[in-house]
Amino acid sequence: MSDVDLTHDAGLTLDGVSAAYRGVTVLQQLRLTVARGELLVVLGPSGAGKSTLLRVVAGLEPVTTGRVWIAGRDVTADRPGRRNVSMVFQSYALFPHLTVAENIAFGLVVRDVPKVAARERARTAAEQVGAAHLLGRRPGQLSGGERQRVALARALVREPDVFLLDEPLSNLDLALRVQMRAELRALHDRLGATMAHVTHDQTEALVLADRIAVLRDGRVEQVGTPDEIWHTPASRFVAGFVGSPAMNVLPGSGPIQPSGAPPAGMAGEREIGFRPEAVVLGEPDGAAATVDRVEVVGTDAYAYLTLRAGNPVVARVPAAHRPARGDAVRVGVHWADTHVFDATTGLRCAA
Amino acid sequence: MLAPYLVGLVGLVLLPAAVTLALAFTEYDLVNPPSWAGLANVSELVTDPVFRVALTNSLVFALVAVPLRVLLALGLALLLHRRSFGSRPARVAALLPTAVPEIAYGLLWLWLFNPLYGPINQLLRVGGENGLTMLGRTPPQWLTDPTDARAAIILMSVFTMGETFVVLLAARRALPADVYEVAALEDATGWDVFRRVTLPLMAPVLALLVVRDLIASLHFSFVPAFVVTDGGPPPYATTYLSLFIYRTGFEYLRYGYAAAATLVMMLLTVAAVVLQWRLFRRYRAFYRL
Amino acid sequence: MGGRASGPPPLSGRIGRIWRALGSLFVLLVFVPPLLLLVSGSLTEPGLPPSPTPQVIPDPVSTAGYRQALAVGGVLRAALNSLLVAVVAVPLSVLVAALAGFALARLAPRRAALIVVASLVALMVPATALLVPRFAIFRVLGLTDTLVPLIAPALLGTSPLYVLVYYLAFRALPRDLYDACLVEDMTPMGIWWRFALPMVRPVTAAITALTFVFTWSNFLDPLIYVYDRDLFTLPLALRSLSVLDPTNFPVFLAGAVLATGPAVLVFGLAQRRFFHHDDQTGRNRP
Amino acid sequence: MRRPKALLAALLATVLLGSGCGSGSGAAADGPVRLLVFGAPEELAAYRTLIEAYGQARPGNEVQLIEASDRKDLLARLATSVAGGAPPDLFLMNYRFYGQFAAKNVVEPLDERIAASEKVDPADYYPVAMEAFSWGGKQLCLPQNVSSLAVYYNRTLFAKYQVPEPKAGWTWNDMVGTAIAMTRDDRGVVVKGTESEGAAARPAVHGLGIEPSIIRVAPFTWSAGGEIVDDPDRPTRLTLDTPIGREALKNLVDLRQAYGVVPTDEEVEAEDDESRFANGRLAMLMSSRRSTTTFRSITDFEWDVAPLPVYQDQVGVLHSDAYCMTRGAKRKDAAWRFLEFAISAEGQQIIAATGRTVPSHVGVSQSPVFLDSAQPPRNATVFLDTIPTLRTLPTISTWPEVEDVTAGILENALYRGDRLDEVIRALDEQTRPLFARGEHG
Repeated sequence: MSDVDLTHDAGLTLDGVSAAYRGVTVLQQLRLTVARGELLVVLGPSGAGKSTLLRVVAGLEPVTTGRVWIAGRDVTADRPGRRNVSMVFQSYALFPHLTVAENIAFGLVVRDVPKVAARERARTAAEQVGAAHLLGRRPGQLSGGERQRVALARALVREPDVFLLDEPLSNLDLALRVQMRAELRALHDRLGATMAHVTHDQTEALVLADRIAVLRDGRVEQVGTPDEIWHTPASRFVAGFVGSPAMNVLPGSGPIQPSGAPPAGMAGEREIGFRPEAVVLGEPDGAAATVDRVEVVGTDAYAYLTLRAGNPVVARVPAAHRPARGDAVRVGVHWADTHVFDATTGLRCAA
Repeated sequence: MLAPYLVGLVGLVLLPAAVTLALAFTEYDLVNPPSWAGLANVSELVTDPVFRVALTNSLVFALVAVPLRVLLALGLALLLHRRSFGSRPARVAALLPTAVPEIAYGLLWLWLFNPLYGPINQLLRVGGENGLTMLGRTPPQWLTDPTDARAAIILMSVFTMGETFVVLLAARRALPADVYEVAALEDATGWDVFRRVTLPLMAPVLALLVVRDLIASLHFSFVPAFVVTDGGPPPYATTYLSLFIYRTGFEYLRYGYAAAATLVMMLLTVAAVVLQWRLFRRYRAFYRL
Repeated sequence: MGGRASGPPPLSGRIGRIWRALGSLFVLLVFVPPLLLLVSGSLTEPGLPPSPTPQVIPDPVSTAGYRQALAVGGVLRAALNSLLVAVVAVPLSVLVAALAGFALARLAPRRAALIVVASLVALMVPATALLVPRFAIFRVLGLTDTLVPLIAPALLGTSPLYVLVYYLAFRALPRDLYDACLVEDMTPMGIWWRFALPMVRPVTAAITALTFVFTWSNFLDPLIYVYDRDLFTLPLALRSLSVLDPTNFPVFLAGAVLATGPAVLVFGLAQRRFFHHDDQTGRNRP
Repeated sequence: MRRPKALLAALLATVLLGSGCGSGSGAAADGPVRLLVFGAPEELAAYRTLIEAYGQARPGNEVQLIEASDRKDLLARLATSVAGGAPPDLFLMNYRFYGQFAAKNVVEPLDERIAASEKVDPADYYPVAMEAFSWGGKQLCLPQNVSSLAVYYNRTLFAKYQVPEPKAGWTWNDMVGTAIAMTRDDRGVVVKGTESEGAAARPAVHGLGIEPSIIRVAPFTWSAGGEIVDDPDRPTRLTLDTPIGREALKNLVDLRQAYGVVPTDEEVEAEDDESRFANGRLAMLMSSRRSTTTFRSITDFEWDVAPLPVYQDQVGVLHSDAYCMTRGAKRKDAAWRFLEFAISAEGQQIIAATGRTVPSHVGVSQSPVFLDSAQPPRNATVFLDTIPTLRTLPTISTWPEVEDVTAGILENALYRGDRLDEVIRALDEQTRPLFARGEHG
């Protein structure tokens, strides 16, 4: 819906791209642009078409309509190798029969770069991702994080126009993921390269991205900076997908009446959404609710409530002041903290 | 990249085979031009007692030898897939007979089976008297008794299951370790593990190998019958379809008739393969593989 | 062997190991003696009245069988011809099979299925059905009485089965790896040579060994296509020894030993490779 | 994809180049004459000697020997090469088997060439052999030998056990008696080697070796005044169901079943009769002249030949091989020149020297080359004396099948003791369709 400003001279532009896999349309009239030097994170649930998007850019899947531009060139008809992109696969796709050094240099060697130069560049790339000590090993002898670094180095070594990263962090454990996330961001800043990074992890997207494109059923639901995505989700879907626990969404005429002045345009069927941290417990004119269960996460606690009308609501409270299971509480929220969506289209209303 | 193979496949197999199968409907003696005969050859085959014997022999051979070969290969693969004392030389040993050229293999067994002076019967006679075995029975008459001769041919073919063995060994080693760990946690017995884990997981490979062995069993029986038993003991104890076709076509110059037998043989093979494949599909549906 | 044991043994600990060792021993005892007897038989003095008792070590040990096999059967000349055929046919055959298997694996499923079915049909054709039409083809090409007809089966990878085995092996390779190659702008030929072929080395080893044995022991083809005694291959030489009397068994066993040696050697060398696969994606067939 | 295209191009080039050469060499009439023969290694050596001598006598004329290991391999080669349009120029074949090729017009008639030849005079050859190869009134092949069955016997062994040696005119019963007297155990005691006696009586020496086949039955049936087929020229069935045929069969079977003088099936499979004889453990062997080559290497004992025993008349059965020219031969004239040489006195002397044949050339057969007393058998005239009594088996195109079928039945009769009525019925039933399908010369 968001009208993207398409310039074909950007780092990467998808202009009305549709793609199908086994007869099922996976991407529908997709319009998206990634500025030069920008790190765009494509976020969406499984099956949204994220990987297909990357594969279309790489030329591994054909488009049915639309055009793909990379660094000002129309590459729609080019074969993968001519697009000057590199890709980090979710499985890393390292060649088990080659050493780390050979894996990194692979793209150079097959392009007939002289051996000595290739080796030198592979070493540099390995150093950039902190994998220089691994050069002599084979993929079978590496840990997950090490493989990931090698895959990155292989993508780096050729200095492509666009980096495509297909959920590269999803196979790592949490601590490692957090660390690699930071390193990846730092690497991007250092290189100033155009990157398209695919993930289903909203935290990863928020932390990493210059801009985020939220994908749903093969369409772009919203494109924006992490701030925009978080603070002004363009639809109920985006609002629900970004944030954990998810945003509470209740009928506009419903069981909770927010306090303060309602925004304009509350006519018609509306839904109001508010994040758990916006919920105020113990508001005297709030709606009556009972506490079903309480989860403590460090200093915070999440209280899972059921309103009298039967709607579930999650509230974030300080752990020290958390209610107990079975308590009767009153729940309130400020209009200022709410998002209003059209009940039928799910789109954000007004401001 | 496919071009050379397609040239070979069409030029050296499919086209020649089509020519031969077309000749099945002609009277052709290899010498004079073929003349159209319609189904005369096929209807003659139906009443030909020798063909019937050869057909039965081939079917019995396939029904006995194929399961034996595959089971032996499976047993060996399961026994030897893990490293243990002697497993390496044992693996090589199980492969060796497969490496022996067919004719040499035939000559070797011709001597091993020699009723009086062959090592097998000499071994069987150890401890016995007057040319009898220790149990006081006559040793098998490999080359003169019809049943023993058939057994001899099957025995010969069983020893050359190396190819099947290699594939099964590789398949067994490729099975994921975790399912065996689960089985161990459930305290499953060896038999249970085999029946409920190994067998279903290896079923696709086994099915493929059985199909292959079935197809090849017609070829396996040719050289032994040709070199070792010459189709005998009389009249036709080890005359298999392959030998029947060779003789009819090349020795008696009835190529059209032999081609008809080839046609029947191929149709039977196709039928067997299809049948087997359907059975396997039902099995697969059952296990949801 | 890689030491990657697949799960804990069903029979735990020492008892399991003992059983396995006994099993291995049994296998050795069953499979080795025929070949030992082949060797010991070949070293017996030919022409003597047969010994009524079993002899493992012949008395006297004699190499006369070998001398006669070389003299009477022309085994040496035949061995050279066989070697010539194998040296040309085996690499060519493996090349064709590997290329075709790879191309099949990259082909659209429907077209690949067509060729797979055609290959399966080809597998079912008995060798005897091909002799006469092939002879006619080779004659038209002027190739009878040369070694070319013996090399020709290499054009179809010796057996369509080997093409199918390669097909399955290549298909089992992870798709991401193919894609990674495409991103690097490699030609299909380059992908085959630099990536796919190295990944299926155990398959190549096994198929090379099998192709060698198949070519080496090919009997029907030379029987029909080769006239000139100078072009005889080993199986034909052995065939002419097989008409000797049973009591001349040392002569034909000597011929058999000479014919078997190279095949066993190739198999012995190759099996190290196809049993030794520790790379995780280099799984032998599916 | 550059390389596969190059590969394909190379392949096509090879194919085209190959076919170019092929059509070139196929049409050319030069190159060696190709002669297809089969035989044991010693026999093949004899043919190589012959070809060498030809090369020396006629420099520039080359002959290439195509060797098959046995008759069946030879048939397969001949059949495929004729079908493929590249037959050998000449092949050597027994008259019992050439019928299927003669009937199919594969063999080139030689009458005109014989008439025009200065070297070949039909009158020089034994008529019985020449007639065996005449088909439909035409001389198709020229015989190189006129062998026949004889009884080889171990003189040393006969002397040791003081049994009278076989001599001309002896009867079947004489032969059985002699065989019984010669069947001995390892202490030299006469034993009866029948199954009922138990394995304890396994003889060390057997009295007689004979192959259970129609060609061994035939001469005795004839000798008793019978026939083996209803019409020797146009046979439609075997006539072994006549009293004479039946008796001949029964007597053959009794050799094993009643007297145990011939080795058992098992023993024959373990060691064939020829080597049993050569190893000194068979007193007599009924075989053709070709065994002579093998037996000449015997050094341990003395041996000789005797004529076949008789029922009433002395009758022998012809064993003759001839050179045949294929109709599709590329070098007919050159082939004919070699053929002339091979069956001429000179050529036959070379083959006769190996001992393998009884020369079909009358002059050579009566010359010292054949009757040479330095080499056994001393009594070589036995083969010549038999010639006037020789009869031939029917030459119909399906005769090879008849021999194969009957061999199986007779083998079971001799070794397994099938009921004689069953045997005779099976022989008749199973050969009728073969005779019906056969073509006659």
